Amino acid sequence: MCPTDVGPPDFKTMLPDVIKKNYGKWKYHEILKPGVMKHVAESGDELYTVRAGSPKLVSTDFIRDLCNVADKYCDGHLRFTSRYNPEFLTPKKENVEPIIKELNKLGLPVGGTGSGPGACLSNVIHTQGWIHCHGAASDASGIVKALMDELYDYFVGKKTLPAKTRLSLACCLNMCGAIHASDVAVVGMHTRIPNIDHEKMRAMCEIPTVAASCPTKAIRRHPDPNIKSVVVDETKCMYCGNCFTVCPAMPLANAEGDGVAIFVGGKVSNARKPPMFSRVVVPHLPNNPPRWPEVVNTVKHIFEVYADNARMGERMGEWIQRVGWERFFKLTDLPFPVQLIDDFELARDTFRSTTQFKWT
Amino acid sequence: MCPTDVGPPDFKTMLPDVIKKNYGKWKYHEILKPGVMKHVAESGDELYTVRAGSPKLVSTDFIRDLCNVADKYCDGHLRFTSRYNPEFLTPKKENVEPIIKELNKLGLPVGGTGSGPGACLSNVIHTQGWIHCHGAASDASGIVKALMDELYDYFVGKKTLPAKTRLSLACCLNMCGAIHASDVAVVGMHTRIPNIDHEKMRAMCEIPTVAASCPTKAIRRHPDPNIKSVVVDETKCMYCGNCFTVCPAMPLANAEGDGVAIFVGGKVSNARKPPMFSRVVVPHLPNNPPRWPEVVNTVKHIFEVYADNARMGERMGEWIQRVGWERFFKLTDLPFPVQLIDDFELARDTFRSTTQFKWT
Amino acid sequence: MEDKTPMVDELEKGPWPSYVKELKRAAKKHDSVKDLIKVQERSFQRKMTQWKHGGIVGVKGYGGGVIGRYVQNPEEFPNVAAFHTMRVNHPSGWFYDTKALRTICDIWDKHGSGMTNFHGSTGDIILLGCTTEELQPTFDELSEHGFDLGGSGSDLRSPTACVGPGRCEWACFDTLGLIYDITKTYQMELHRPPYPYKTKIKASGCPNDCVAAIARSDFSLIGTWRDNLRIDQNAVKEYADKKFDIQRLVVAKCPTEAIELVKGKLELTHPEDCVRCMHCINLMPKAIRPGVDTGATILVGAKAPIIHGAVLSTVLIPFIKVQPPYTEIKQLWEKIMEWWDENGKTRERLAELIDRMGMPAFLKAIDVEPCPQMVNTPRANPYFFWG
Amino acid sequence: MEDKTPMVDELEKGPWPSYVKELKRAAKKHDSVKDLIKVQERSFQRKMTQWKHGGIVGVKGYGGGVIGRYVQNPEEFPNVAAFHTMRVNHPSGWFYDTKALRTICDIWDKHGSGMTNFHGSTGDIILLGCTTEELQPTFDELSEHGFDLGGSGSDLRSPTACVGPGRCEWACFDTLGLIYDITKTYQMELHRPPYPYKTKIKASGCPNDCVAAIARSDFSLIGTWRDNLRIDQNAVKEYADKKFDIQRLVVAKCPTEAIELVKGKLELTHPEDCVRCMHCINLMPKAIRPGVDTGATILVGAKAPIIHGAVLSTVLIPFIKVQPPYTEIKQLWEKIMEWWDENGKTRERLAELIDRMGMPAFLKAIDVEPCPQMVNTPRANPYFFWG
Amino acid sequence: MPKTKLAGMEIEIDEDGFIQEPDKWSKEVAEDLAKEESSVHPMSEDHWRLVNYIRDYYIKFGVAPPVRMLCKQNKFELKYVYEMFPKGPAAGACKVAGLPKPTGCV
Amino acid sequence: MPKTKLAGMEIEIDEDGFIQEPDKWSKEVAEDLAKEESSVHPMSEDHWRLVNYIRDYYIKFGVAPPVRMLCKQNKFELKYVYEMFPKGPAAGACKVAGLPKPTGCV
Ligand code: SRM
Ligand code: SRM
Ligand code: SRM
Ligand code: SRM
Ligand code: SF4
Ligand code: SF4
Ligand code: SF4
Ligand code: SF4
Ligand code: SF4
Ligand code: SF4
Ligand code: SF4
Ligand code: SF4
Repeated sequence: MCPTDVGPPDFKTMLPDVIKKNYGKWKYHEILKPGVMKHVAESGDELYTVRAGSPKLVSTDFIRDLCNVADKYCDGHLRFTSRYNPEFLTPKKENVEPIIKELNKLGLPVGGTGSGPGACLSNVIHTQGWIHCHGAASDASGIVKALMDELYDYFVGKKTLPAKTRLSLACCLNMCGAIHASDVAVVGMHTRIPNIDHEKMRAMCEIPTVAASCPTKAIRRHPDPNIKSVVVDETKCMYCGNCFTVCPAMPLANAEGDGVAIFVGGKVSNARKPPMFSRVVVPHLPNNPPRWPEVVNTVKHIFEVYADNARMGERMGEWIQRVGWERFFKLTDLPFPVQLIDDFELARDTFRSTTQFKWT
Repeated sequence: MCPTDVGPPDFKTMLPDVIKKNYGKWKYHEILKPGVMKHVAESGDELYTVRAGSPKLVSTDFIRDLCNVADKYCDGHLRFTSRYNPEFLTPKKENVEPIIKELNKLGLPVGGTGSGPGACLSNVIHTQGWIHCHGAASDASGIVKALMDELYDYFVGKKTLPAKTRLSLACCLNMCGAIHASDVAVVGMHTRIPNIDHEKMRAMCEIPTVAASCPTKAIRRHPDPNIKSVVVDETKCMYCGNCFTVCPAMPLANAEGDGVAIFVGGKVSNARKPPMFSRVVVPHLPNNPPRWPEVVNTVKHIFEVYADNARMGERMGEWIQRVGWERFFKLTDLPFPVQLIDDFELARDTFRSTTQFKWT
Repeated sequence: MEDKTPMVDELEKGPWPSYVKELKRAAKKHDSVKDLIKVQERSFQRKMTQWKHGGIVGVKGYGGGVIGRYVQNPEEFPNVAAFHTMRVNHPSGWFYDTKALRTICDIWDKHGSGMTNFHGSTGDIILLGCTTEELQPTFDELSEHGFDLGGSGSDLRSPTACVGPGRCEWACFDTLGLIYDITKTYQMELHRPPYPYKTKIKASGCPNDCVAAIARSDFSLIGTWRDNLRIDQNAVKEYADKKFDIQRLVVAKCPTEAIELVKGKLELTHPEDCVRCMHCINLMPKAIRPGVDTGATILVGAKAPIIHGAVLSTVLIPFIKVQPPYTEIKQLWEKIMEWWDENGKTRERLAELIDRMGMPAFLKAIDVEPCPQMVNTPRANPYFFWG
Repeated sequence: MEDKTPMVDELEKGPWPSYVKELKRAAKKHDSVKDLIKVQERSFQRKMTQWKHGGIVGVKGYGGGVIGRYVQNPEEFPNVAAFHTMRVNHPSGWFYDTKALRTICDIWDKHGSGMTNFHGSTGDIILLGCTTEELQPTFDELSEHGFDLGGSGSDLRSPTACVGPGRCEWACFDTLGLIYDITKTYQMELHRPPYPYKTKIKASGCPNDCVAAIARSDFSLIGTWRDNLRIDQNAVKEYADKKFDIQRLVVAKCPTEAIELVKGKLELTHPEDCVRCMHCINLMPKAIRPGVDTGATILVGAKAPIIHGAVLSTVLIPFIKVQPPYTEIKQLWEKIMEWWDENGKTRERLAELIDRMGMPAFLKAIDVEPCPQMVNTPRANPYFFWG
Repeated sequence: MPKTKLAGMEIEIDEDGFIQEPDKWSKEVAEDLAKEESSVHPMSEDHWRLVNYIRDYYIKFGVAPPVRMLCKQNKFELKYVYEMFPKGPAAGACKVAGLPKPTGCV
Repeated sequence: MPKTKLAGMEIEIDEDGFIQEPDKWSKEVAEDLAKEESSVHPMSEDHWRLVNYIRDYYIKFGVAPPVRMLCKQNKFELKYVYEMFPKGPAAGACKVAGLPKPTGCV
C-alpha cells in the first residue's frame, strides 16, 4: 500500500532563490503598472511579480502553458494568489515585459493589482456551479465569464476604481468561498420550497438531521406517523437549501424560480474600517444563460455608480456607510423591495433607531 | 356617580400669557447661567426660565412652596420638566434673581441646564424603590439622594461636564424610566434565583404565563404533575425577576445578593451620533444603605474620568466610541469581568470582528 | 418596631433636596407617612423591599390608573397596610397654574398620604399612598375638579410631549396640541385596558427628543423638516466674534460634513447630506434654525429590557405632516394597534411582536411601503421570502 | 442529445480567459470532458444542475479529500456517470516549481479528466472529474510523488496562509511556516474526520488579511504588532514631493487620528491610539512599516451563512508571539477543538456553538481571561449570570 | 391571609378579595363574590355568560382570556363589560370567576 | 437505481453501494456488504461491535452516531476504526450497518 499522511510538499522547496534568500526580509514594494509589482528586500534584492488572470477552471494544458512561461523567465517558479491568479516571480526586471507578452499571447490578461485610488479589479472568487455541484441555484464559471468579459477593462487597468473592489460569486447559500464580505457578491438563490420525495426520504435521509437543518424551523415530521418523512411549512421556508444539503430527497432546484441575488458593501481587510458584511441590494435576478444580461448589467451599473461617486480610496462599503444606504439606492436607481429588510435572527440590529437619514 | 373620562386639563388653560401669545413662535434662546434661560420670541417678547432641582418624591407642602414662588413672581404659572425639575417662567428679567433666592431659601438648587461644553448635570430619572415597589432590588430615592449629594456641584454648575450627561436609576430590570439610554445608569439587580412557593403558586399564578415570562426559558412545569407549579433551571436563570412580576410565588429578593449594576454610554438625542444603549461596566455593587458608598464613589469616579478625558462637546458614549472600550476600562481602572461579555440574543453583534483595538 | 430611623435620618443631610425631609413634612399630617418612614428604615436594615406583590384595586368604570400596594407586615405598619398609588394624568407639557396644583394638594391631603411624585417617569402625577376605601372618593373629587386618571395595566399609557411650541424655538410641530388631542381621543383605551400589554405614545418636537420618545414609546413622533435649515450669517459672525470655535465645535462634529465654513460664512454646502441631527443648531441657536417645511418622523417599538432586551424605536414613516385633526396619524396608530392586538401574545410589546413576525410582515399588514430610511443597512443574510 | 453546444460556445468569446476554451482543450484528450461540455449545455438549457446529490467515495485509510459526484442521466452522459473531485493539498502560499506542477498534470491526465481548479476556494488543488475506480490509483501516484489529499467532510480543512514572508514586507509572522507545521501536525484530523463538522484554519501575516481568514476560518491568525509603527521621514518627503496628498489620503483616513502631519513630518502623534489598521502603511509602503515586536491576534468562528447567518471571526487572543514550535497556539487550538467536539451538535460550527453556549462559557471552558479587546462594546442587556 | 365566608364556607381570600383556594369555587361562591362588586348582584345572564367563559377558558388554557378575545367571542362591547363589572374584566369578572389575581400588567 | 444480490436477495443500492431498502437489512446482508469493503471480510468481533453499535444508535435516535461518541463508547481509536473499515466510519461502517448514506458534510 502506498504511504498515507505524507502531507503537502514543503513550501520551502518550492520557493525561488531570491525568496529563499530574502524570506521574511522584504522592505517595501511598488506597483509599477497594473499587474506588475516590484518588491525590494532589506538586502536590496528586487523581486518582480507579474500577475495574470485565470478562469480557475482550467485544463492541465493551461497549467503547462504557465509552466512554460515560468521555465523560460522565472527559473521554473510561480505561484497562485488567494484569488486564483497565477503570479510570475523573477528578480530580473528585464523579464517583465517578455512575460507579459507571453501571457497576452496565451490570451491571459495582466492586471488585478492595486488598492486605493486607481485600483484594478481582481479575479472573481467563485465556486462550482452547474459544472460540478448538486446544489447550484445558478452557474458559476459561466456567469463569471460573462461578468468578467464586461468588466475586463477594470482588471487590466484601462478603467480604474476608487479603491480595492472584490467581486465574488457563489452558486448557493452555502457560499463556498465565503463571499459574504465582498464589495460585490453574486449569490445563487432558490425561490421555491423543496419538493419532497417521501419514498426516497425513508432510505436516504436521517429525519432528525433534516429537521435540525432548517434555519427557520419550517420542517417537521410528517403528520402521518406511518410515513417516515417530513413536511415543510411553506410560510416559513425561505428556500435556503440546507435541508437538501443533508437530504437528497428534498430538491428545490426550479428553472423558473432559481436565479441570483446581489449583495454589496462587504470587506475583509481591517484597513480604515473593520471588516463588514455584504448586504442584499437586489433580491432576485433570473438565470439567463449563457450571458446573464440582467446580472451583468446590474453589476456593471453598480461598479459605474461607485466609480463615479465614491471618494478616492473609499471602498464600496465605506462609501455607502458615509453617504447612507438611502443615497445608494437613489444613485443606483435600484428599487427597495421589502425583501431587503431583515427578518432573521439579528434583524433588530439593522433597523434604523434614529431620525438621522437623508431625504436622498 | 361622578363623571369619568374627563381627561387631563387642557394645557392651554395652564399656559402663562407670554406663552399663549408666542406659542410656536419662539426664535432662539440663551442660557444665562446654570439653571437660567432666556427664550426670545419672533415678536421680541422674552421669557425667562429658572430651573430648580427636586427630589421627585415630595409632599404636598413642597408643591405649595413652589406655588408660592410662582404666585409671587410668575403670575401663578410654573411647569415641570421631563426630568422632574420645576421651572419658573416669567417675562420679567428682574424676577430671575428673586426667584433664585426664594428657591435657595427653600433648599432647592438652581441649575441642571446646558449641553455641550460646560453642561450641568440634570436631575436623576428614577423610580420607586423600597418606598413603594414590590420588585425593587435596590432603593431609588435613597441612593439618588446619596448620589446627588455627592454630584451636587455638577448640578449647580460649580463643576461642569464636557457635554450633556444624563444620570438615571431604576430599581429593577423593568427599568421604569427607560434608563437604558442614559450616559450613566444605575440598575437594581438580583443575583439569586427565585425562591418558589409551590403552595402559593397554585392559587396565585397562571402557570403558562409564568413559563412564558422567562427570557432564557429557565422555567418549566414541575416534573411532578400533581404539583401545579414550576421549577427553575438554575444554570439558565439570570435573576431578571420577570417571573416574579407575573407571579407573587417567585420572590427573588435577597439581602446578600441584591445590589446594583452600572451602565454607561447611552444617549437619546439624535445630535451628532444616533441614540445609543448604555452598556454594563460594573456588574455588581452591594446595597449599602443609607449612602451606598461603593455606588456613589464608582459613579463619581466615572464622572471625573469622563470630565478629564473627553473632548469638549463629546457625550460619554461618543467619547467611549472614539477612544474604544478598552481605553475606557484602562482610564477608569475598572476590572473587566466576564459578565460584561454578552451572551443574550443579539450577543454576536457585540463581539469584535476586527483586529482593530488598542493595547490601551 | 423602634421608632428611631437613623439610616433614613442620615438622608436628611447633604446639599441635594431631601425626600426624607418631604416625608417628615407629610408625616406631620399623615400617620401613614409616619409608618412609611419606618418601612423605609426597615428596608435599609434588611436591604429588601417591605411591600407585598401586586394588588388589584381601582375606581369604578376604569381598569387602570391605580397601582395596588400592601405592606408585608400590616401588624407592624398598620397605617400603610394598604398604600396604593393613583396616577393622575398631567396637562401636556406639565404646565400648571397654581390653582390647579393647590387643588390637587388639598384633595390629596384630605384623602391620601400627602406624598406625591411630581412626576412619575411616564409623566403622571403620582399620588403616593392611599387606602382602598379612599380611592373612589379621591377620584370623584379629582374628576369633579377636572382631573382624570392616567394609564396603568394593559392600556394606552398617559401620552407625553416635550415642552415644544410652549417654549422651544425648535418645535417642528405642536407636540402639546397633538398629545392633548390623542389623549382625549383615546380615553377609552387609556382607562379600560383592551390590549395584550401596555403601549406608550410620546412626542418630541425635534430630534433632540426631550421626552426620550425614541427610548420609551411604542409609537414615537419626533419633529423634523424636509427643506434646508436656515442660517443667519450676521448671527454667525457674532458667534465668531465672541471667539466661539465654529470649526472645531460645530463643523467638525457634523455627522455628514454637510455644513462648512466658507470664507467666514457658515454654509450648508451639502444640504442633501444633512440628516437634521440638530447639532449645529443646538450649538448656535441664534444663528441656525430648522427649516420651515416641518413635520415629524414616526418611529415605533421602544421599550424597556424585559423580555428580549431594551429596544429603541425604529423609523416607520420618515416624514408626515402633523396638523389637526391628525387623522392620518391616528389612522396609522389604530392600524398598528389593530395588528398588535390581533397578533400579540399576552405581555408582548409591539417591538417584540414585530421581531417575532418580522418587519416585512408588519409593514404589509399596516400597508406601509418599505423604504431605505427604515434601516441602517439592508439584510446581510440571504434568508428572505417570496410571495 | 445533440452534440451542438451553442450556449456554451458563446462563452468562448470575449476578452476574459475562457473556461470553455479550457474544457475544449481537455475534451481533446478526455471523453469525460466531452460529456461535461454537453452537461453544461444541458444546464444552460434547463437552467438547472444536472448532477445528483452527494456521493461518498474515497481512498483507503482516509475519510476525506474526495467529493463524490454522479450525473443525473448516466445513459446520456456515460463518461461522467461518476465524476468525482479530488482535493489535493497545496504547498503553503501556493508556491510551486514547474516540475511539481507538471507531475500533477501528468498524473491527472493519466487517471482523470485533465480538468482542474487552480485552486479551489479553500485553497486545494481541485482535480475535477474522476471515476470511482481511478480514485485510489490517482491517490497512490500523487502520494508517491509527495502530494497528499486536502480536507473534506467533518475534518480540519486544508489550512491556508497568505504569501507572507515569501514576498510581503508586512508579514508579522511566518504564515507559511506556521501553516505548514500545523498541516503536518494535524494530518490525522485532516484526513480522518473526527469532528461534529468541518473546521478551518487560516493565517494572514497582517491586518490586510489577504487570505480572508477573518471571513472564513474557525481559527484565524492575523499578524499584528505591539510597539509603534516605523516611519522613515525621508521617504515621507519623497511622497510629498511627488504631490501625493498625504493629508487627504492618509492622515484624514486614519480611523483613530493617531497619525498627523506635523510641519511636513508624518508623525505617529498618538501611538497608543493606533489600532494597526494598516491604512497608512498600505498607502505609503516606502515610508511606513509595522513595528518590530510582531506576532498575531487570534480570532475565532468565521463561517458561511448557513445556519444562523454568516459570521466573522472575533477576537480571542489580542496578541500572541508566533514562533516554532508554536506550542502555545497548538495547545489553544486543541483546547478549542476539544470543547467543540465535546459539546457541538452534528453540523454545528464553532461560532454557532459559542453563540448557543455563550461566549463567557466558552472562555471559561478554554481558560482564557476576558478582556475588552474581545468586544466592540460590553453588553447592553442586564442578563448575566453569577457563579 | 384573611378568611371570609362565601357560600357558607370559610374561604381564604387575599387583600383584593381574590379567593386563595381555587378548589372551593362554585356557582354559589361566585354569587357571593359578586355581592362585593356593586352593580353585579344579582348576576344576570350576561354576567354568567362572561364568568363561565372566563372560567372555561382558564380551565382549558391555564390563563385568563385576553380582553380582545373575551369581547369578541361573547360579542360584548368593552364598555358593556365595565357596566356589568365596574372594576373591569380583571379586578371584577376574573375575581368572581375564581381565577388567580391577574398580575404584572399594571 | 441499480440492484445487487445481497444475502440471496435482490436489493436496491445506490452508486456508492448503500442499500436503498433499509427493511431488508440483516446480519447476512451486512456480511455481504462487508465483502465489498476490502479488509473488512470476514467481519471480526470488533467489526460487529462497531456495526451493531452504529445500527442500534441509528434505530434509537434516527441518526448515525457522532464519530467522537462512536470511538469513546467502543473504546476504539479512530485510527483503528480506519484499519477495520478503510473507507472510514461513514463510507465503510455505516454502509455495512445499512444506514442511509451520510450526507452533507463533505
Ligand atoms: C497575492 C495576495 C496574497 C496571496 O497570498 O495570494 C495579496 C497580495 C498583496 N496584498 Fe492583499 N493580496 C491578496 C489578497 C487579498 C485579500 C483577499 C481576497 O481578496 O480574497 C484581501 C482582503 C480583501 C478585502 O478587504 O475584501 C487583501 C487586502 C489587501 C489590502 C487592503 C485593501 C484595503 O484597503 O481594504 C492591501 C493594502 C493595499 O493594497 O493597499 C493589500 C496589499 C497587498 C500587497 C500590496 C502586499 C505586499 O506588500 O505585497 C500585495 C499586492 C497587492 C495587490 O494586488 O496590489 N491586500 N488582499 C492576494 C492576491 C489576490 C489577487 O489575486 O487579487
Ligand atoms: C470546491 C469548493 C468550491 C470551489 O469551487 O472552490 C466547495 C465545494 C463544495 N462545498 Fe464548500 N467548497 C469550497 C470551499 C468552501 C468555503 C471557502 C473556504 O473554505 O474558504 C466555504 C465557506 C467557509 C466556511 O467553511 O464557512 C464553504 C462552505 C460550504 C458549506 C457551508 C458550511 C457552513 O458551515 O455554513 C457547505 C455545506 C456543507 O458543509 O454541507 C459546503 C459544501 C460544499 C459541497 C461539498 C456541496 C455539498 O453540499 O455537499 C461542494 C462540492 C462541490 C462539488 O461538487 O465539487 N461548502 N465551502 C471549495 C473547496 C475547494 C478546496 O478545497 O479548495
Ligand atoms: C425642559 C426640557 C423639555 C421638557 O419638555 O421638559 C428640555 C428643554 C430643552 N432642551 Fe432638552 N429638555 C429636556 C429633556 C431632554 C432630554 C430627555 C431626558 O434627559 O430624559 C434629552 C435627551 C437626553 C439624551 O440625549 O440622553 C434632551 C436633549 C437635548 C439636547 C441634545 C443634547 C445632545 O447634545 O445630545 C439639546 C440640545 C442642547 O442642549 O444643545 C436639548 C436642548 C434643549 C433646550 C435648549 C431647547 C430649547 O431651545 O428650549 C431646552 C433647554 C435645555 C437645557 O436644559 O439646557 N435637549 N433634553 C427637558 C429638561 C429636562 C431636565 O430637567 O433636565
Ligand atoms: C411609577 C413608575 C416609576 C416611577 O417611580 O416613576 C413605575 C412603576 C412601576 N412600573 Fe413601570 N413605572 C413607571 C414608568 C415606566 C417606564 C417609563 C415610561 O413610561 O416612560 C417604563 C419603561 C418604558 C416601557 O414601557 O418600556 C416602565 C417599565 C415597566 C415595566 C417593563 C415593561 C416592559 O415592557 O418591559 C414593568 C413590568 C410590567 O409591565 O409588568 C413595569 C411595572 C411597574 C410596576 C407597576 C411594578 C410591577 O411589576 O407591577 C411599578 C409600580 C411601582 C409602585 O409600586 O408604585 N414598568 N415603567 C412609573 C410610572 C409613573 C407614571 O405613570 O408617570
Ligand atoms: S456554493 Fe453551493 S452550489 Fe456552489 S459549489 Fe458551494 S455548495 Fe455547491
Ligand atoms: S429550504 Fe431551508 S428554509 Fe426551506 S425547509 Fe429547507 S432548510 Fe428549511
Ligand atoms: S424599576 Fe422595578 S422595582 Fe423600580 S419601580 Fe419599576 S418595577 Fe418597581
Ligand atoms: S428570574 Fe428571570 S431568568 Fe430567572 S427564572 Fe425568573 S424569569 Fe427566568
Ligand atoms: S425636543 Fe426639540 S422641540 Fe422639544 S423641547 Fe427638546 S429641543 Fe425643543
Ligand atoms: S443638522 Fe446635523 S447633519 Fe445637518 S448640518 Fe447641522 S450638524 Fe450637520
Ligand atoms: S496579509 Fe499582510 S502580510 Fe499577508 S500578504 Fe497580505 S499584506 Fe502581506
Ligand atoms: S495603522 Fe491605521 S490606525 Fe495606525 S496610524 Fe496608520 S492609519 Fe492610523
